[in-house]
Amino acid sequence: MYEVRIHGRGGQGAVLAAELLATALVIEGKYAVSIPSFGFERRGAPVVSFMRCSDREIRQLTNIYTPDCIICVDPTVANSVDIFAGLKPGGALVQATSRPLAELHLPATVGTVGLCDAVRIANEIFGRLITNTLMLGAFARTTGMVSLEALKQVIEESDFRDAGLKQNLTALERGYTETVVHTIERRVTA
Amino acid sequence: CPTGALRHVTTARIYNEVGGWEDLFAPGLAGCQGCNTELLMRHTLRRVGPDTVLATPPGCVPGMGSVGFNGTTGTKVPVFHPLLTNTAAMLAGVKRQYERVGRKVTAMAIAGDGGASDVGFQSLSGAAERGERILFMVVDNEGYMNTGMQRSSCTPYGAWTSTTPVGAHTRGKTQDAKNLPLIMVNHRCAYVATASTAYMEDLYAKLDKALEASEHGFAYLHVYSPCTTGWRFQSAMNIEVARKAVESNFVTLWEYTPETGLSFSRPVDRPLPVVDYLKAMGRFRHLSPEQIEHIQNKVEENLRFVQKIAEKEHG
Amino acid sequence: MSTTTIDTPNTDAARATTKAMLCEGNEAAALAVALARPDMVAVYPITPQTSLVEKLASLIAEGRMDADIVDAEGEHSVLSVLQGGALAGARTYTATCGPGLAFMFEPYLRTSGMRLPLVMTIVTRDGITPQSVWGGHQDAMTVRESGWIQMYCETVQEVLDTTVMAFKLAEHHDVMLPVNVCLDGNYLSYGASRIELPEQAEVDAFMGAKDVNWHVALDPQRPMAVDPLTGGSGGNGPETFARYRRGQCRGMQSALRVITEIHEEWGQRFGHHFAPLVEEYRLDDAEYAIMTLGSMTGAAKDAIDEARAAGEKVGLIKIKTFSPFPVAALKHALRSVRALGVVDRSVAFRWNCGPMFQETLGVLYRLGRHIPAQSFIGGLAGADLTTAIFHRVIDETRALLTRPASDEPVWLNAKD
Amino acid sequence: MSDRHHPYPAYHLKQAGVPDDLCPVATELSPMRPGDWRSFRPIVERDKCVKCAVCWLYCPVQCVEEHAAWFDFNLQTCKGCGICAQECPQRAITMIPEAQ
Repeated sequence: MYEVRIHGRGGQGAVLAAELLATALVIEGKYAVSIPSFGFERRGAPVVSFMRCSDREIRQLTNIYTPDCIICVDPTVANSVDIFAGLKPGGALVQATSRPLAELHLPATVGTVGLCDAVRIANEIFGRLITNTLMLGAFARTTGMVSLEALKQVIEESDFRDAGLKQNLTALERGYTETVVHTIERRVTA
Repeated sequence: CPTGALRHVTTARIYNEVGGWEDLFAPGLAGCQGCNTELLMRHTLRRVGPDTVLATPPGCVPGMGSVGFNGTTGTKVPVFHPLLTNTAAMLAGVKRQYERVGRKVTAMAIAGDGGASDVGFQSLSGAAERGERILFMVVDNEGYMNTGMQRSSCTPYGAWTSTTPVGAHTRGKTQDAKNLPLIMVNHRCAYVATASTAYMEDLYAKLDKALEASEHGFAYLHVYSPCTTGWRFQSAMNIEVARKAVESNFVTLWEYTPETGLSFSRPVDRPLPVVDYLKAMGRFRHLSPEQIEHIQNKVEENLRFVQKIAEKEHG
Repeated sequence: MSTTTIDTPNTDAARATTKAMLCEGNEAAALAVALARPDMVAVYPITPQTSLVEKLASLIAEGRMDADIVDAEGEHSVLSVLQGGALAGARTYTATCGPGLAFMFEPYLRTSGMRLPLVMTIVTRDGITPQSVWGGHQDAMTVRESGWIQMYCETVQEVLDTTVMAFKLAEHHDVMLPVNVCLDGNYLSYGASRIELPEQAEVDAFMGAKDVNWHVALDPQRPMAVDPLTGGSGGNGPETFARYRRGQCRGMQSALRVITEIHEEWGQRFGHHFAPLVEEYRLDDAEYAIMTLGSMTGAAKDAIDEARAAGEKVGLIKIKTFSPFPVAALKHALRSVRALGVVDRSVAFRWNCGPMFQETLGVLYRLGRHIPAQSFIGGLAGADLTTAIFHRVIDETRALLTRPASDEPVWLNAKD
Repeated sequence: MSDRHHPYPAYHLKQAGVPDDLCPVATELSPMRPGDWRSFRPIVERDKCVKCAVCWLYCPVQCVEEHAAWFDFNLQTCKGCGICAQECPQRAITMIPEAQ
């Protein structure tokens, strides 16, 4: 079982990202479940969604409290939400940010970090702050849990149309190629 | 009497045309002696014919046995009790399915004013807004007469009912009646008309138009139907009471289509004072001169209101 | 959502072909409805059902489903339109929840009495007050004495398969009753899982001929009075009324057999096997058991597996069919357990416990077994019933092997 | 519109095999005859009747029967309301006490 929690803000597509990711994993022959959080997802308000995958059937239809990976599609939502809550030791963070690793305050549980300047790229591609498909590319690059090809297939076969489809494919690709992955040496406990 | 002679010719013509068609209700229905609603039902269904599904929501219409009791029926066409609240919706479902399979069936309601203007109003309004192809007839006896004369929103100002009694503090209903047919005009139904059993040739003409309109949109007929039991008058006087209502403009007869607008079908040149109508029944016996004046004013206000719509449509 | 499909290898030659896809519970219900080919659907949107009826509307708009869709002005009319449609021969469907279900209660009561084979999804929702738009079984439980069949689903796949089966069940001549497929608001309605979608032609073969209004019709070619007044204080009225009521009860009891037959046929055709009435999970040598309903069951099964791995002799009983209550199947499941914990996602106000717990007490009496049983109430208003919570349920149920149960329910998501 | 007026088809539930414990339905017409409700009954003066059909038009139970030269009433169903007598333009109908 591999569990992912996605943080973002209403309007950035965090819930859709969980479904797209789950679909890509189903294409790859895995079992996958995505669960949105059930609040009032107003534009700009913090939003969370969940995705778990496995090689065998998944029975739990619950939220995720101890994720293996956190995808944060917004650079500032961490100011108001504890995005690291319950992260498994050695877990991964895939973060939309323009800042270098050294400027981030990361808890000891984080083992791998993928950083992607998603806001800047999204502005270049969409002219708007749509970071979800970008960050799926970043997730694929950081964790290797899903192939870029499967994600592409999902986007091609989903409801995106024409220009939107092309933009999202570009976003996925650039998210993948423009993400910088760091491995953090596990701090030795005394 | 010239008007009387004219009427004989008209009634004989109606009789010659439709008298041979079958009365589609059972010979015995348990309507009160002299029940205007029973009269209306029998004429109406005979006109509309056997390719009809009839809905009769709770009230006098099924109360007199049109849907039957304990394993017998009172009607020769398919008939059912909808809920008081859902007549128009249920009929819409019937009609839509027959349209889907390409069968021409008339979906018709004969509903009381309470079930249409009060608790059934939402489904009526919804079906009219959606343009469901049904023929919806409201029998307006101005209250819940089947259950013992309680007030409805169609009960007129001043009327005694069992829930608007006459006592030291109140003297009958303290609000004016809701004008349901005008509300239906504002739904821009395919056809809306008011009618009275005292003017049967007018009613028959409107039934024909409503029937035709119900094939392409929502058709609404509002028929004033005096209640001998609840309004407190001798059963023999029923048609006379209905006639006086029209002659005093207490009830106005008109029809509306979106294409032709609203027009009066039986304008009254020299209306009787409304008190002549009020005196014909016991439910208004207690009225004070002020209350009678209120009703007279309301009659004139209602008339002006409808006249303005009619003038606008034709102006 | 994406409708990506992948052909899955057909492992069983006799089994129908299916396509795998990721699908939300609401979407699965809509796809199932399309497979069942209703003539008429009537809709009014309400959280958390809305995405279901939106999906239906889009399937019809895209020409992928041939049905008349009625956008009624409220749930009361939704069900009323469908009653009219059914009386004219239409196969009909709708979905609602919570306040919508409350609003349609009047025609809801009537649907079962007229023996109209409607299918309606309840995307369960808690509330109405405290005001809530989140999941919980209180709405469906509140109407459990209304003569409808109610089946609760555990997974998205079960939502899809049960929804198709519900149409065949409702129209079975021995049943002729409306069916609620209950699907948990939030976790199941919006949760997306991998499912396998059956082929239309093979669903058509399963469904057979449509037969909706053979017993009651509003049809000028078969004129009859529908639902004349029945009863009174004398004559044949009261006994006539009692005959119809008894007929309704017999239809409910027949449903237990028919539900089982239909689930078996479905399993043979499509390879998806679901317990039709009561699922017994790892019960064989269980000393004690927990009972679940709906989407909470997955997490509970994981907890049972972990407890088993730790040496605990614990099993799980899942109720699928809640109405009619599967007394015989539950008697079988309870035959040897010595302590029981029942987890409800709603309350039975009068008994200060969960409704499923209350019903189960009656079964234990019929079984002649007086074992300690504890009511647990959790998952209200969207609260998450996690594996960790089920470990608590397992622990507290095990404790009943050595001490009596409390008359008070255990509130799982509440702070004391 | 007269094409609407064909005989309605008879339908028998038992012959159709509809069980009598499903939905309450009925095809047998109510045998009720409210003629015994009357306190007064209408008497037609045949030579006054001009067959104008006003009595038929306004009779709530539609119990008016046409004869060669006059209209009369089916007393099995006439409830004795007196509308016919009140409305008859020829004053050809009189209500007399049922006891007579």
